[in-house]
Amino acid sequence: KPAFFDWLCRMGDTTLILGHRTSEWCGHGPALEEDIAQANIALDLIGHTQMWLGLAAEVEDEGRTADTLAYLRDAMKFRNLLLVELPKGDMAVTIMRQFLFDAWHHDYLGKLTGSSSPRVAEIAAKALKEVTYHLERSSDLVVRLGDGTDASRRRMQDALELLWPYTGEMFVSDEVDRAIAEAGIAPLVEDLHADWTETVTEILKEATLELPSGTAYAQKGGRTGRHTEHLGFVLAEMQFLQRAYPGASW
Amino acid sequence: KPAFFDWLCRMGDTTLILGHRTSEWCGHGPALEEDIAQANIALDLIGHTQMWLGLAAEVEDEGRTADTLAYLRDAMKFRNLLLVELPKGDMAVTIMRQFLFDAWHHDYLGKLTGSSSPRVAEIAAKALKEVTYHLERSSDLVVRLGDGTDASRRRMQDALELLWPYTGEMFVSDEVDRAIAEAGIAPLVEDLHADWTETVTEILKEATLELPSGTAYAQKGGRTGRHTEHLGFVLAEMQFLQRAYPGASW
Amino acid sequence: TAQERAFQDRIDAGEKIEPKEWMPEGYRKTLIRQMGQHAHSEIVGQLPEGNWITRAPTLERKAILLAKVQDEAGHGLYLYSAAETLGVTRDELFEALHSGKMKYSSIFNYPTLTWADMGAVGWLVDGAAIMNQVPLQRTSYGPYSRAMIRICKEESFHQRQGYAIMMKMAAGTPEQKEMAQDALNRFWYPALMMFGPSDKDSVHSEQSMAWKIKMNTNDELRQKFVNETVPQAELLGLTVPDENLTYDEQTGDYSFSEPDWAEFFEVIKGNGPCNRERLQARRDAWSEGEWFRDGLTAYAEKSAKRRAAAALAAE
Amino acid sequence: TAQERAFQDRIDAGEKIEPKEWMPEGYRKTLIRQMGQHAHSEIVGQLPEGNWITRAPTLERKAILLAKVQDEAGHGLYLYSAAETLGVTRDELFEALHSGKMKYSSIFNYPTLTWADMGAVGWLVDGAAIMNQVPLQRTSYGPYSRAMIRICKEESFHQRQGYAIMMKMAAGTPEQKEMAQDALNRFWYPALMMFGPSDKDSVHSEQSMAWKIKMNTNDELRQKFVNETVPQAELLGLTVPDENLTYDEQTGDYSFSEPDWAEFFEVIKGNGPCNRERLQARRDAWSEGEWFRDGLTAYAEKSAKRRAAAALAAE
Repeated sequence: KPAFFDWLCRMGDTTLILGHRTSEWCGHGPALEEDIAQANIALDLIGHTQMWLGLAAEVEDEGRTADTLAYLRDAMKFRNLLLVELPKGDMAVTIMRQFLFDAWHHDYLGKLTGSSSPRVAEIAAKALKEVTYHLERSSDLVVRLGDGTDASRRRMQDALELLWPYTGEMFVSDEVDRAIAEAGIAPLVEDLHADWTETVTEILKEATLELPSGTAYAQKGGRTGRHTEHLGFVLAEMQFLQRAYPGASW
Repeated sequence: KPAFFDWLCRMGDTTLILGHRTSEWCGHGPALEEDIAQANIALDLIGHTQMWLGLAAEVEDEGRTADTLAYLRDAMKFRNLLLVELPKGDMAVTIMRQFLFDAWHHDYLGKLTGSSSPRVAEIAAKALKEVTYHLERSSDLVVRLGDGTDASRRRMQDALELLWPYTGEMFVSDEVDRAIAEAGIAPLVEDLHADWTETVTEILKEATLELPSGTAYAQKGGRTGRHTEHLGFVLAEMQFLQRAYPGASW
Repeated sequence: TAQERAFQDRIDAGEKIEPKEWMPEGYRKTLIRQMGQHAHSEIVGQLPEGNWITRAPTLERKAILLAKVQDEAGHGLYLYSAAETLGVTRDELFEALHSGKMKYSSIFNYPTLTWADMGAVGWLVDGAAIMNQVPLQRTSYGPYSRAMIRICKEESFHQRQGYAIMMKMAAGTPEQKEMAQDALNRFWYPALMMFGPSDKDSVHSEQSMAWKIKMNTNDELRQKFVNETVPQAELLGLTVPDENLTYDEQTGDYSFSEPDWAEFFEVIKGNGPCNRERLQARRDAWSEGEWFRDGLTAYAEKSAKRRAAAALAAE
Repeated sequence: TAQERAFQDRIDAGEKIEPKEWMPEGYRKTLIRQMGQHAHSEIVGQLPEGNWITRAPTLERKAILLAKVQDEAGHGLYLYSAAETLGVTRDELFEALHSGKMKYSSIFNYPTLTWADMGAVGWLVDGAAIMNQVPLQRTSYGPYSRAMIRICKEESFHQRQGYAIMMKMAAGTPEQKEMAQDALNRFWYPALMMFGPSDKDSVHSEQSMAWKIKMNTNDELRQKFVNETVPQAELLGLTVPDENLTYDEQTGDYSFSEPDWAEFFEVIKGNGPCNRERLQARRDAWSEGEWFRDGLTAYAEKSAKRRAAAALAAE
């Protein structure tokens, strides 16, 4: 049970923080279509957060809710991937991150639809529909911007180099993951690596981008609560009202 | 008494928020000397805040302290000038703001050393020493950067245009100010305008900068709690720990 | 001219004018100005609400706000498309916005300072917008009319969501109630200003009414808005910040204080609290997005060439 | 050579070498590298603590932290000035930092994640720095020695302030205590790494010791640090994250686990959690500050010309 709770927080916190970063673009996108798309992705991710953290709260059964989990934990208790908490950067960073994450997210959700937990399977099935579209869109943009102008290619390549060291964390299991795998709730993330690498390699090739060389030292720790310096600022902003007006209803 | 409390918050909140903005430069200044100077100014301003808000808490006599005033009020209750809450911008904005503020602050503190309230006079005398140095330094930099390169002049002029509409608020009294003036605690800020204009005009002339034309519509409201959209973000960051861990001692 | 008379007859008969059809140059220009300004308002209107998305107090409120801002961008899209049928491109309209040649609704030059503002904007600003827009569903230009029909449906949904936030706040803790009252205090007069200057000072009005580009006078709509909104404020337990507000049993109208028109014209001139920042935000988004748009264009051209080459090879 | 022997004799006799005096090229180079790296560490070291200034939990803590970071910049100033006596300019040293040719202490590539880290950095990081620096007060190069004397006085003050934060946290709420323990867990091994690799793997050491540029071996200092720090951790009620920690009554030494040297070399190589961001922050500060420095230089030149012209006119 504690492992299940932890694992659900990893899912929900990751979608929550990525949704936050995505929503920062609101009104500042490079094209109207992009404003709409980013808001839409953020909306989907917040929806997933409500489901994952809602289930986490149920599983924990100590009176917390998706909202109290989202708004009343400090950074050390957050379990999101480091990748999603990095600043939004320019649109190249935003899109490249979305792609690197979507390729993993899509595969993972696909596997989770066969989870031994019917609740997990149900959430995964709902989310998968939206994430299928996210991946289509982010892959497509990676290709178009990579194989666009010199300037757009350079930005996309820079974004890739910046983010690459943070992708390793998506494929490293710990005791929590192993307990969850043994219970048949989720596959081991290591098993996703080969397919992810294939997808990413193929799209980057089409985008005329170069896969970063060597095995970058994987930045990790988000899933056990060791974050970057950025998360604290995200939470200070996100949680302000709940912290400043405890117990108020909105 | 409520007017006195309000007025003290206006003083203390203004130094607090300017200190916050100044401290954002920490480690990111254009030269080592500037890193040191900015940290020093921030330090002075936080020191003034402790005195002003400390006295405000005493005057109110409801068990609050300088810290609870600084950390547990939301934006609507803050009484700082709008000028000081604007983002730090580039170093031109930071220095120009400091100058426009110092020229007012220095004069005001000078007059406050003759306050009918011995406590106010004492705080003003302490602060005045530091602010005399702030004004010397910011005037000097305005001159040197204004009369520097074309690029530095342009940045200083842009900063001046940006900030000018926010200077009017320093010279507008309301009932609180009038009550304070009647009690002999502080002069009416309108009385500072002529000297300030003279100082500013002279320095800007030496800096080869142009005084913004016409009477810009004064942006105001900070001193009665109507702020810009920026203050909320400042407070979310500044107050996070006190909000997240109520009652903890640090 | 005879052509102009025939055109006016069609309008008087309630016919819709469609893109390819003849229209007076003034009609076209007025429409472009009005639709462009409306489109720009949707786009700039994302900013004051976007300001609170990262700070929305619950996941549900965050989702609702995101969906709303997304709708606004969508409305912008409809309206730019509708304007394009008049022979002006979206990029031309953007440039007119960025250069200050075209305006957007002045209401968005006011800041959103507390969460209650998300309520007040939905309730009052969308409320006033709907009051303006509902009659425009019957406007004479076909694409504009159809865009307004889609938009009005969503806007009234937004207004209800805004009012729901106000209800929560007004019935909440003392601090929340204070925020709600403060939001009403700050947005009341700017909302009244949204209908434009008093009829006696309003330019462009008469011809626009004849062309059915404008369907009601500013003062008519303002009165209607006040009549609908005052009881809503009372229901919330909030006080409309107008000492002169009185109800006339005979006419069913409230009489109310005029907004400060000097402030209105100052804001129009660019001296509102957020004019500089709103416009700068849009300019920055545009200029920082240039590489992005250029990249997509370059790719589209390359792909077209590749397809052409492949087609040639296949022959 | 005889010159070199005479030089070494002076050092052995405890004399200080002063800027204008002859010195071997290797001595000069080693000193520039070491002092430059130390200066850079002070400058980059502003960043992890600067990260919490805007979030310091009380006004007093904010003031203390500001004063501390200001001191660090001041130390950087002393050290760059001391290095300049060896014929290298501050700007050259900055360029070497920005290009990655010169390093700074790897400890600053670790993030500061909670307020307890402000305690841990003062207690452990400044503590380890002092351990390195106290003997350097007796180093053979005069300006370096004098800079270290000034610096050490302030550093030990910083260490006490850091420990005071840890005491508050460790004696605070359960959450605060958790943060304190977590900070110790994260900073313990990186602090041990601050003394450099084990003596058997350490380059440059022997010659530096002979020249009194380095006064003790890495392992000696590390042992001394552990011996002093473990009882301090116990006093706080915190657990040093080392299962193998044992006290040897006979030697008075603690035996302890080696840090993960693979991690150490990864961080040196640039793959630590914050390498990219720390260096980028300094590069950005430098390049965004170019107009500022150029402006001051241009003004200085103009003023000099004006003064010269005025002097000429006065003759």
